[in-house]
Amino acid sequence: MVEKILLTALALFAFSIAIALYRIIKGPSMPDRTVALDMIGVNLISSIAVISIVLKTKAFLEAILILGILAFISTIAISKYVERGVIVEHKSDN
Amino acid sequence: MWKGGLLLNTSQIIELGAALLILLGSIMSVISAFGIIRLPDVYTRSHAATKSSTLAVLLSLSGAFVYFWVHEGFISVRLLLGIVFVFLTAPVAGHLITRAAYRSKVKLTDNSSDDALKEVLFPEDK
Amino acid sequence: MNNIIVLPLILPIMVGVLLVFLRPYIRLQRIISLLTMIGVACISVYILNRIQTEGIMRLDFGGWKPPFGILFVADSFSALLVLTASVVTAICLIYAFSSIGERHERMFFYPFILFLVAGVNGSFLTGDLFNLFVCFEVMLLASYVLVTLGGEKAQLRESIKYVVINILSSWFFLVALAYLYGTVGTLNMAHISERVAEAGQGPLLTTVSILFLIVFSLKAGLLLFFWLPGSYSAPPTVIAALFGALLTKVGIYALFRTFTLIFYHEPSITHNLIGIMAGITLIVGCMGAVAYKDVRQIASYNVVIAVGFMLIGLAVGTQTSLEGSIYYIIHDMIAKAMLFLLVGTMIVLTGVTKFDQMSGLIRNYPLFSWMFFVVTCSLAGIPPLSGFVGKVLVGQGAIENGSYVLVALAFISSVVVLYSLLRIFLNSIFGETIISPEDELPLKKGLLIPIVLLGIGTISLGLEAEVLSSYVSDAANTLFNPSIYIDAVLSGNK
Amino acid sequence: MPAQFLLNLFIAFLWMVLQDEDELKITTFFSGFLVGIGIIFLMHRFFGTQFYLRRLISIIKLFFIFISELAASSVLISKQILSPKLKIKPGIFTYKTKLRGDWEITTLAMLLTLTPGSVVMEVNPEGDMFYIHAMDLEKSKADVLRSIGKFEKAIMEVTR
Amino acid sequence: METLIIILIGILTAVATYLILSRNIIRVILGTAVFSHAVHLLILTMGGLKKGSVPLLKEADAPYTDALPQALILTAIVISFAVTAFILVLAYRAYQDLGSDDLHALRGTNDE
Amino acid sequence: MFSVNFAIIFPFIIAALVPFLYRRIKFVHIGWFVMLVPITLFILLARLIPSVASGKTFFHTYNWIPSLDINFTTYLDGLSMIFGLLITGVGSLVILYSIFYLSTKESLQHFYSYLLLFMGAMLGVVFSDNLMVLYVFWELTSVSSFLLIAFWNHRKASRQGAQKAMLITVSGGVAMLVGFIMLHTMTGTFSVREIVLSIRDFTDHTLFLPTMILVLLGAFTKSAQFPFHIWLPDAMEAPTPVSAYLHSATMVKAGIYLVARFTPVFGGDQVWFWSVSVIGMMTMFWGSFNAVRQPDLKALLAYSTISQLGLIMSLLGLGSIALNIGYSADSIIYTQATFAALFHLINHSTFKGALFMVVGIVDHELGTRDIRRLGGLFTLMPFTFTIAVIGGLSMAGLPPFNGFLSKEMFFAATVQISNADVFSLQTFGVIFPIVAWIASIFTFVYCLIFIIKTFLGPAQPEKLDKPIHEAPVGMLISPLILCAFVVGIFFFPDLLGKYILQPSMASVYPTFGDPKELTPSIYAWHGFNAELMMTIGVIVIGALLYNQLKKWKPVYGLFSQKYTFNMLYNSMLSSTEKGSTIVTKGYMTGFLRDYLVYIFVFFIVTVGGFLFYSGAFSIDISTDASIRVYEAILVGVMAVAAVAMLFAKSRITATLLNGVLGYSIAIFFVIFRAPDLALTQLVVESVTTALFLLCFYFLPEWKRETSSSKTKLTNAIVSIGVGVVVMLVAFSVLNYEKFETISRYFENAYELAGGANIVNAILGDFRGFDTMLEVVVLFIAGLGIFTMIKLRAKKEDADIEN
Amino acid sequence: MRINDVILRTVTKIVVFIILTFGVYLFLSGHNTPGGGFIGGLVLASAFVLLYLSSDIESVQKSLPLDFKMVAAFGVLLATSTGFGSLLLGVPFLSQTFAYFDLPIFGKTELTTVTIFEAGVALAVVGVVVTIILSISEDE
Ligand code: NA
Ligand code: NA
Repeated sequence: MVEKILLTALALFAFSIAIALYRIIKGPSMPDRTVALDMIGVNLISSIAVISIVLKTKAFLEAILILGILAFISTIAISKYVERGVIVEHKSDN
Repeated sequence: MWKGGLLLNTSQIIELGAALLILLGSIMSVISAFGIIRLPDVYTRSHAATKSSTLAVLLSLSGAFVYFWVHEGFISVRLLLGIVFVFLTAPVAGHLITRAAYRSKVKLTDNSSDDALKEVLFPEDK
Repeated sequence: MNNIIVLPLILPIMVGVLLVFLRPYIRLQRIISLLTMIGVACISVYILNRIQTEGIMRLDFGGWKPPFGILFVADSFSALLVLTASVVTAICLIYAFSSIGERHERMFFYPFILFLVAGVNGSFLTGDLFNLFVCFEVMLLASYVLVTLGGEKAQLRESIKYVVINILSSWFFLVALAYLYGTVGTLNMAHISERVAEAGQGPLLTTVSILFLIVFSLKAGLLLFFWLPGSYSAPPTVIAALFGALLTKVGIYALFRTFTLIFYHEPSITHNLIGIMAGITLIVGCMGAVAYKDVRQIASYNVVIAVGFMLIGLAVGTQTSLEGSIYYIIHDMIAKAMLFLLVGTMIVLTGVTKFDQMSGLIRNYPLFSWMFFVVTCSLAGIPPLSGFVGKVLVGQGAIENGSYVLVALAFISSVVVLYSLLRIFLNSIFGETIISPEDELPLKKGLLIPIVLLGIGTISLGLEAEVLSSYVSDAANTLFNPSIYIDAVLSGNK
Repeated sequence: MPAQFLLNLFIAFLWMVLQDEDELKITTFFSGFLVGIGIIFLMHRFFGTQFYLRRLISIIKLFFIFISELAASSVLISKQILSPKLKIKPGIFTYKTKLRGDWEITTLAMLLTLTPGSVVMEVNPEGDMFYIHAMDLEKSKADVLRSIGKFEKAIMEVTR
Repeated sequence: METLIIILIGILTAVATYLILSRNIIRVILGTAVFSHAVHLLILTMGGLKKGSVPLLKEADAPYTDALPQALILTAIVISFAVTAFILVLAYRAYQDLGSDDLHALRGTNDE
Repeated sequence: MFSVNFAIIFPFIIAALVPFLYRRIKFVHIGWFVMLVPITLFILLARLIPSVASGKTFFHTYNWIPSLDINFTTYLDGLSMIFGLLITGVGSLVILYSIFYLSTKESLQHFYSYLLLFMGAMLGVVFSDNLMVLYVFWELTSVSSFLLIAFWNHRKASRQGAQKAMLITVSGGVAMLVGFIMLHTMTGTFSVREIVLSIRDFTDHTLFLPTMILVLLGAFTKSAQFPFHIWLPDAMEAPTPVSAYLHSATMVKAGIYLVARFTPVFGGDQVWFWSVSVIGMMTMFWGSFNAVRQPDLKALLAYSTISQLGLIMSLLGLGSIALNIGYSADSIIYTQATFAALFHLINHSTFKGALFMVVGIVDHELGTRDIRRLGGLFTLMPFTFTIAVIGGLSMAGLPPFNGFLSKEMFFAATVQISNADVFSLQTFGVIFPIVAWIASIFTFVYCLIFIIKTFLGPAQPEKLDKPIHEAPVGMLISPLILCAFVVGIFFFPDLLGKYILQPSMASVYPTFGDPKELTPSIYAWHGFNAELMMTIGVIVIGALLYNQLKKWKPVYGLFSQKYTFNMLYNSMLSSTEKGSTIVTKGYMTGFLRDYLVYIFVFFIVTVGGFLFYSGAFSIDISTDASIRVYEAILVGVMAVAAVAMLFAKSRITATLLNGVLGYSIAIFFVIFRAPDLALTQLVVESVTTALFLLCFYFLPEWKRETSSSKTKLTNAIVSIGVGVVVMLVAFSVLNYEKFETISRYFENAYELAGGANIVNAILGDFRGFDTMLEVVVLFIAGLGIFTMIKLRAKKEDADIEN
Repeated sequence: MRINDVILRTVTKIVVFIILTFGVYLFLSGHNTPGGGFIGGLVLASAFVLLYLSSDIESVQKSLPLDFKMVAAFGVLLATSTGFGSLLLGVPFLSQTFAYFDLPIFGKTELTTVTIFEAGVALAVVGVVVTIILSISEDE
């Protein structure tokens, strides 16, 4: 019962990822894609949590935090790229 | 004997609850995924993405936290930290993406009612 | 304890890293790097001699017994190559002192050279197939940097091709490793050999071996040499010389190792394929060598020809031919370094790249010019220079084996080599001197000395071939009888 | 206020020593710490300052406010997304905040952004004006403003 | 599962091959990146999938899944990162000096 | 005892010293010093003549590469004695001559170094018993000859001539080397003496015939035999002393030596007989025929040399028949051809050496060798004229000169051979005397031309740059000494026969018992026999032809310049070059894409091809792990993301899709129980994406791929092919009956390495070495990127070098 | 209107410390749970990347005046010298030892030479990644 629910949840997360992929491919704007990528990251976090339960292991809990960190960093990087073209500035203007 | 069974049942119920929490999270996630398809512009989509999926991740991580606690007696600091982290970062991400979108001149949907930023950022486009 | 056999790899690496800290002290960098290479050369002489008395040396890293850990295995073949590579590098370093310029030296030139040599030496010594991949990468990354070092337009242009093709070949390497691991479940080369022998080298393993053949051929420039001419003619002279001397040899070494130690059961397929590839390589290499007037292009295609020649020894696969190839590899490392230094110096002296634009260098630079003549004869296999013995033995092995087409191609190719270099000699070295005395650039001693040293090398290696013979025949014997290697690695764990 | 914390630590340590166990245990220390909290809460007026954990309580309060807002507006957004016809009129409006300082502004902006239906798009260089994108300007602007008010108050309770 | 993953590897490989044959340098670099993805999956698959538990001795019980391919892939990942970083910078340096990101334009002048 | 090995090394040592001596010795011509070398050696050799004549041989070994059976073994017998004497004797005279020929302004140190180098090499060729060492010296003669021809290397013609000579002789040498190796393969030895003893056991060996042909190629190229003769006329660009020495008396005779030396090895064979004798005949005819039309005296002599070498060669061929018949009273008659060959060899060296020196004198004193500008020199250059007459008439085969004797013997041999009853000679044998006779007529004609057009008739001082005058005495000494031999041998031929020719006959016919039997007495007068009639015919017809030269000379016009072997050689070189250029540039397009396509196609063809050809492909999905829905969806996501990369319109979309791939792989690492991998993959993927973004700042947005649809189709096919092959091999590997992997060992990581994380224990300990190097790789990349960005080409630097 | 990055910077101040702590944790715990020098190093590097992203090179350099090339070189040196140490001790190159100690605060702790090795790895990774990013970003 629990496992079935979890697998269903996993399928739904995967489904969300697929939809987000559609948005990445479709665009139309770069921020659209960034939003979708961010969303994929968040869904992967959830998926890893659920998979950890299914596999009965704590080995992947680090990955959750890492993924959170990285999704954040990636989003910042892409946003800055979209906004300014340069993602690491020499000296910011303010 | 039956006492042990009852105990087991309790934890089973909690586990089931955790699972349902996760399921709810996944449903939220799908809903926000729909949002990302249906909503008209990047700004509205970002609402769906950052918010609903934040809730989704909150639900599923809490579910996992509860599950590990009940099932293995293991309090996962990492999961808690993960939740905190998502809460810390998701709004910043949403803020930055929409700002970037606006500054890179991604248009608002046509039926937008008001735009207080336009005159400040792109006065020349008036 | 055989810790000494890790020194040819670890010493250059550690010194290379140390030199990063010594960035401003260029003279010190020069001295240290040269001393390091001389040290490594001495160490490899010691190793080589110890192998003769004690047999193959092996070092299990971390003390983990094969096949579980990584290990270095030094047999005569690898020790000879390490020795030659180190000597050639040391000599090239001397050339670099007066040619490469402070800008490069400040930009970690010496560390990169040392890393390159470390990768090369590691590739020669490792007994683990995945570690071979890693050593390749050390060498490749260093070569990527060196090929772009200076940032000239031609360098940037050619290095993209060089890097991409090498990335592809590294990818093929990993694919091949995946397949091999999926079939034999181990990475230790001796252990792989044992398991392949146990299972019989069936069609699937032969398929995998062909993939390895492609991987190493890409590195060796056997048939798949398209990256070679461009990337060897773009970088500064000394780097081109090191490339010409060392890089393809690593691929050739790997081909020899894998196809004598591991995949030797189906020679009618694999070795014939190598033979066909070697033959075609010789033909197209010869065509390339006469197609261009650019001296560096000619030198590069001479590399290709030599690759074909050396691989004939493997394709034939008799002990004699293997012995010949080993002689030839050693010879080629020295002579190719010399050739590249010579043509590079010619370009520096004249400011042009094509041989018909140069003339009469012999008037102003007589010793230099005679060195060009020496290398011409040496590469053409004219006795008693170093190319001769290898040529004879490869031919002998091939004839014994009835591989007459390969014999013909091999020997015709040496005439073409002669022709291609003679054209340079007659047009650029001989002839009317067109540079007036006032325009004449002085030839720095620092450029001439390494060339002369290599010249002495190729002459004395030919005259004193007997000095090498016991080592070379031991090396060939080990290649020809894989059980010697396997026993040294897997049984009697020291 | 640090004095309170040090005292609390001291009480916890004392507690641990009093237990007279074979080895020092972190759990004992923790329970001692809890005891200390109780004692200090009762006695904090002697210090003439506020109870040092009051801030914690405010934070918890803020958290719960936020969670309820989050849940409520999530439902709202979900409804909008799932409704057969999208009937939303998004837009950008400004809000001038009373809050000052990086931490306050950041907290408010983050809470606002996390709450479905609104995203802080820009903060003016002076740091007192928010440009907020609302999912449905007409219907939910009032809700958003109400949320902002709640948040501002709760934040100030924590910081001041 | 293995079959499915191998088919995926095939698709990734084909895509990578097509990309690496492009004229645009960025496409080529992306091709090399996809190549690495494919081969990492391949190494893992060749070691066997889902054949045991996570290779953490205190976490799970034997049998463990094959840990060696994982270690190999880890090495490979880091190396391919190094190479990708290098070629990316090479690409933009080449663009700065040669003024093109089109490999057709980077043909090079052969002599004669 | 004087070691022959020393005799060989001695010139090399002096050659190395000459440049140093040259710098020291300013007051005297360095040639005087150099001349001591051949004189010394000649005397040393001459002292051994009696012992050699009594059948003694000298054998000496010095170990060189004993492990490869390559030893510096010398063997002095009758045959090598002839050549040794020629090399040192003519060498002494040529150096003497050169002292007056070359002014001190020339770079004499080079000249004499090369000359000594050549001398040593030549001695090495004739004295070496070990075939490898013989080959070493053989190539050294080519090399030194190259240097001597190119002595005036500022002249284009010199360089071209040198190149041609070197290429042709080295190519022949290489063929010969292969032949030697094959001999070793058959007999197991490199020693000529041992091979001669054991070769009978191998005449049926498959390698026997190829070996013979390869060895002959070496001999023919060196001795300028048809059609390889073309290098010799061009080699006349060398200073005349060189031509007199190398290209008449010594180097070109190395091929003759080789054939003589190998006659006991291959001699009994039909192919040997026909190829040596027929090629010799053809060369003789072609050389003499072409000599007639040469306006340049030196070219005339070059063709004459070709012709004479052909004559000697053909005689050796004819003489080899005796070995087929075997030692008997009847077969001895056929050995006379060989005797004649060796005899003429010596004679030719004497008169041709003298003639070359004459040409040198004319050229040196008058500044031209063109017979159209010469004539009537005899009054003002009487000594030169005398030498020319003696040499010329000897070459023409007239008494009282040595050429007459050997020419007569030659005719006799051709007549005898046409009567032999082996090798179908009954039918074809008659061509030998006919060709010999015709060739001799032309020989007679060009000899007349040489003498008459140069020295007789009206003088044409207006066509000359310098006044006509006799040469200095020094230049006349050497040719006069040679003339003395030309005449002396005519009168005392048996002295030569007994002491020099007889022992060498023993070398050629080792199985033929007492060499005395093989040594005929040589008579100037032997009655009115066939050969004398032939000689008379030659004189009559020759004189007639010379008289009517203008009338029939147009015949040469029939031999179009287009189809000469020279043109063939040139066009072969240039078309090889052109063809190579076209082919090489055809596939080396400079396009990365093309190179990659070659590599991929090679992969598909070999790996994929072999997979199917060998039946190695197999697939079995029954052992597969289960598939969950979400896994299937994620696989789908990855596939779609990958394919979408191909169609992405902007680079950043593609980069994000790549990121999706990377993240998805991370989740598969989770599914496949690889936590460390998942972590690493996630971080690396993100950092990589960040790097892409960083670099995009510097790069333009990508444009649509504008390749032709054909290119795209090829790319697509190749891509699918690669994907499919990778996939199919993977299936087969998966289905392969596996060995137990070594990984089980690592499951004791905790006990062995103190780590519970197996992967980490492998990375940090079991395979820590990989990790260490991997860090180095990363470090190199980082440092390299720094370097690449900071170190830029200086603006003013040319794009060529450093 | 100038960009006001106050939100990003404020949050980064917290987040960077979380990441740094996590990185160190991963590095130290790698021997028994997922992690190790590489991953730890990479995570530490990503913390620096985040710093550079949210701020700018100059300000980061001001508060963190490190030459990351040298950090990387030091790391490589550290990693290789653990191997070199075994040369001096006469055991096979790269031999690692481990032992358990009872330490006052950490309790039963495993100390291994692998930790030094991995520290080298981590430093090298941090150094290289930051060097790469800085080199590119500083390019004009
Ligand atoms: Na909100
Ligand atoms: Na890779």
